[in-house]
Amino acid sequence: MLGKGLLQGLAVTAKNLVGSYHDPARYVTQEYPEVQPKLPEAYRNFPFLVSETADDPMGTLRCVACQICEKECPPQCIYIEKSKDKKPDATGKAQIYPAVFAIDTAVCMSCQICVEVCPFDAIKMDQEFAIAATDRFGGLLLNREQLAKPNAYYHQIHPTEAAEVDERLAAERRAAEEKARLAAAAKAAAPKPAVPAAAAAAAPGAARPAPAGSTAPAASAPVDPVPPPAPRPPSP
Amino acid sequence: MMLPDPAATGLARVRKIEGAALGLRTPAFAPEEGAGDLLEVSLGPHHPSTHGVFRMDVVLDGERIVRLKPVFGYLHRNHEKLGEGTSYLGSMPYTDRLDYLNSMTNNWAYALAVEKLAGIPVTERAEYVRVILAELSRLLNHTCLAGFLMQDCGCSGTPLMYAFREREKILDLFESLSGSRMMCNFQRFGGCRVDPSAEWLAATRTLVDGYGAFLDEFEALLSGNEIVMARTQGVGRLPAALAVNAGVTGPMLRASGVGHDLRKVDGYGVYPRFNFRVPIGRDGDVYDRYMVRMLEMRESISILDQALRGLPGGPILDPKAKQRGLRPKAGEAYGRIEGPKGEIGFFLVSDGTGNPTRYRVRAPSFVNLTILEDLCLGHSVADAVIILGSIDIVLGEVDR
Amino acid sequence: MILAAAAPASPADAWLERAPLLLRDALTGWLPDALRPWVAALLSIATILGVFGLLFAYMTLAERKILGRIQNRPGPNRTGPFGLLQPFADAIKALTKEDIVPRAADQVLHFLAPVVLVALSLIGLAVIPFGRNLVAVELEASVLYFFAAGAATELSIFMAGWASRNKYSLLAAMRALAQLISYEVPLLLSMVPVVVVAGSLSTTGIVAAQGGWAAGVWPHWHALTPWGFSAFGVFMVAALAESNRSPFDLPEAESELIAGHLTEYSGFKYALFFMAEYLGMAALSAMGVTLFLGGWQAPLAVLEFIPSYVWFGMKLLLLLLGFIWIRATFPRLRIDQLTRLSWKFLVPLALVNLVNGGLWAVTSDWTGAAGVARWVVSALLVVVPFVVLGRSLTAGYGPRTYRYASP
Amino acid sequence: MTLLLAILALVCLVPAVAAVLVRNLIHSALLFVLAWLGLAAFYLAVGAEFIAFAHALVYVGGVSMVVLFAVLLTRPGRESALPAPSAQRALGGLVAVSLVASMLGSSIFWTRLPSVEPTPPVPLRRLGELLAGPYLVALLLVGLILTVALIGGLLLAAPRRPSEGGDA
Repeated sequence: MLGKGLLQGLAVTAKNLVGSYHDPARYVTQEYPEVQPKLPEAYRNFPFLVSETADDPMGTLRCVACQICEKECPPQCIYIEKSKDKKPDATGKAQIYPAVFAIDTAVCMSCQICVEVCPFDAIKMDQEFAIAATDRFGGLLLNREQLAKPNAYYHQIHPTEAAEVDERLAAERRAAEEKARLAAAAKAAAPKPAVPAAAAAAAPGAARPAPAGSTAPAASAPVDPVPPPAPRPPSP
Repeated sequence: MMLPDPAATGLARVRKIEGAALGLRTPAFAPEEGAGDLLEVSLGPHHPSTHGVFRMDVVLDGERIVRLKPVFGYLHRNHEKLGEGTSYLGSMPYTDRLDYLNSMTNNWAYALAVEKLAGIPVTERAEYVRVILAELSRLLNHTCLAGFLMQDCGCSGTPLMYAFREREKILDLFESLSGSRMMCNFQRFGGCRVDPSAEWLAATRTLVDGYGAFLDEFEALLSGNEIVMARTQGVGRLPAALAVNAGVTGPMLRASGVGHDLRKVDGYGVYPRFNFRVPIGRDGDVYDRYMVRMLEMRESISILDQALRGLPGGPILDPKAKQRGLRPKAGEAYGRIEGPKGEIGFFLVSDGTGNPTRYRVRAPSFVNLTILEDLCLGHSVADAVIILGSIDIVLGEVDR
Repeated sequence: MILAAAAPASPADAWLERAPLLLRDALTGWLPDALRPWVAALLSIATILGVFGLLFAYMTLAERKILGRIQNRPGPNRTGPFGLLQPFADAIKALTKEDIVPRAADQVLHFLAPVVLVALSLIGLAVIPFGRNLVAVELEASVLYFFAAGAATELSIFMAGWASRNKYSLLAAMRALAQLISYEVPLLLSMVPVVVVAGSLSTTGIVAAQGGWAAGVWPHWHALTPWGFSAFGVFMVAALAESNRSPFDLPEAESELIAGHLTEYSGFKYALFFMAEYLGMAALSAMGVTLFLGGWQAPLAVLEFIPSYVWFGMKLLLLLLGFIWIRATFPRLRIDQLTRLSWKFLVPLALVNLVNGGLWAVTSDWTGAAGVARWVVSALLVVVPFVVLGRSLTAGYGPRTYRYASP
Repeated sequence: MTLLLAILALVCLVPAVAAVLVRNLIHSALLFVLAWLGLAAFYLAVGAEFIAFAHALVYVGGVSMVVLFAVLLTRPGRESALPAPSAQRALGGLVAVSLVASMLGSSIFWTRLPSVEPTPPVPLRRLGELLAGPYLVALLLVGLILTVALIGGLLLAAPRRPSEGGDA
């Protein structure tokens, strides 16, 4: 009979009207500035550069300016200039560092491919989303000083992932030390082929694609037989 | 370089058969003698119901449409050409932006094409996860479509808000898994980027279990509503023959009574292991298109239920599969899946370098949109709006 | 406000019931006799403007709030406590916005349309008895006056649409005309049996005819009789269409015609259209209350201690809530379906109802078994046409069953 | 009272004359609405409440819509075409003037002027009784004529059947 469907519809809306006062499932709006969204751990927005310490972000950047991310970035929003000199990295090895590292967040599409391809765990995705600016170039083109954030911050926003990364880096470091020790012993005894690092296989993050770049990862690079000073004094 | 002779290319031919294209076009409604003046209205590119920047140049006799020309390209951004200059991995996030409601299925279709091209096997667990995500996408897409369609019919936002309420839940799942709500960039060659956790699977299970109840309520609001039926039944009929000849796919084709579903036809992924049905319509009108989607969602719920139950363990991504610096042997491959809007396919030609030499997208929205004029002729402006709504287009995919 | 001839019953003498009159007397008592009726008239105009102006303001808020709640969201809640100052913020915004008139527009008509519309939506309120003693103008043919005043509202919508020189607006203008021609007829036809049964064309007379209770509990409201129920339904559907509300908001039709006749209006003129829509809706609802829901009469004798104007207000708000609820639920009809609904369903229903109302008037003295027969016959005269006409109206439409492709 | 009637006469006549003179058909139709409203006010002024409201309802609410609809359907929103040739205009003017003159003359010379005391208005109830009693046949006849006109109009305006109109 005419009107049955209409009455059914009215019943549904009435149910929602009443339900919105007592049923949280029917009243789903969050009032944003007061109620901040609960971001899931996986949430990603724009990339940032991981530095080991907060005191000296520029001195402890993990980035070695290998330029893989620059090459792989689909919208090509990353610009890197290698340094002329070398600075010791977290493991104490002298490394090239980025003299210029800039990301144009107006171009970035938050795809996180830079994170996936980075062999040094130097670039990660941030969760800061309220980044409006009135100046397109001054406000949205971020340089390395603005991009650098300490590892502690990384732990804060992606705890699980950061723990995995730290574990993996520690394993790589241990493997490197082991290799360095073996190499030192071998040099003392006789020339012997270098042992390939099993660091990546030992790493727990199986989902992470194996680094297969032209630039050698830290683990397989020959490391000076210097004990790694974890907390380093700030470099000039 | 010499320009090709226009007569030798398709261009001249297309112009000639305009008006009687396909030989199946509804007889053109010539304005009657003595009928009032015709009114030419440009619906769009800024119009509440064109679902983006899309224009319909309409010639009206009163409110009846005598001519309609769809004009698109306002959102063209060189997607396919960009794909030829980008590495295989680098194109993956761009596919998110085709049909931005269904990045998961776009990713899958593209991954499938690359996997075919490079011969990369996919892990068992990833196949299941892909099915789960594709069916969630289907739920999301069809729910949103129903909401948008009803908005075009003139509802004051209520069905749309209910649709978005449920969509939020699915988007939350996508976000907690992939990190982004809509631009998931989740599939990789040989599997998926992240392994879903047990909590995620439990949350999905909750959603799937509750979705049927939502659909019941949604249908109580709309499916039996006399106004909805009066507005949508008999409007925008698409005959099965025209649908097939025009290359229409997806729910739109099935609403016209053709039971063509790539999940059954190709049996890609692990779909043959699931037990589901393919609903088909009879009249091919707007109501059938709406109802076929409603019924497809019920089937999707059943597929999700089976996939969640049968999800195997193991790695989510083939550790040997190369993502970066992929250089497939020279050759070509076409990967297609049954996306929520129809057959979404990627055609790739490799010459052995790191980029494809040809990158082509078969976008269902675009192909389905080509018959808009045939559907709209003789109907009123109000009908044209809901016919367009029932085609289910996303301009990101139409214009690429 | 003219003191209606009220029976000296106790509820009519209650202090609260007489409060508006006492207030008026207190305000005008010190004036010379010659001036008093004029000031009193001005006072009633000011009261109607004030009350309905506020009603308009808070109707917009209530509509947005209720729509919000129905759609699982809070609605406006930022301006003042619970968003209560929102209407005023909106008013300030509308007043301070730039008023844009297209160069090609018909300047005079473009300006006149909103003004005429608001004026026409207001003058109908003069004859509504808002309470036992509250009616601004007492006329012998006040029902006719009301509909004559309301008849021209769509004319101004046409003016707005045509004068804008916008193609969407022009389509809206055509729709408004078609809609008006179609729905004026059932609106008037549904009112006729009430006049026949009440034996009066004056609103106060019609309300007076609905006083009292059958068996002490069943009010003599027209909507509570079979013919009256049907007439009430037809009246409210036509009222929805007359006030261009969803599902009959075709002239505005935002998903098809952008904003229809309002496309080229901005600022305060736009707000005037808005105001006219709500005032028209309130006026038609007030007429519906007067004709069918017993006007200011209380539903039960024991509830008569509540002043009559409160009862009227509650009934009015109830109907307005219905308007909002319907807007939140239904999609829009198409123009041909709209006219078909009127000519093939509402008008025949109202015509049958004319006979029905006439029978009811003739058989007013039947009691006992004959009284029951009267009810049964009247009910049949409503249900049978409804089912038959409804079936023919929905012929060709209906739920479908679907097949599944064979694997 | 006379002053009021004079003002009302102006309210009626000025829009009526303007309606004839303006070029824009829509304006013309809207001016007619104004003239009809003035006429309704006339009725109101002489105490014929019912007639006044019925007049407003029928003419403003109904007839004006039909006129506008007709104008829009035949000439969608366009200014009327070329001005008529002067001979035609002169002829039209002559016809109009002679019509008005004959009407005025007949009313002045052949109608008894009303008495100074206005007749009391007929009460509404009495009007209804008159219409349903002595004048019932006339009322029904008018209704019948209107119905016939309506059906005739429908038949003329209805679109041709598909069987006649070919494959439409």
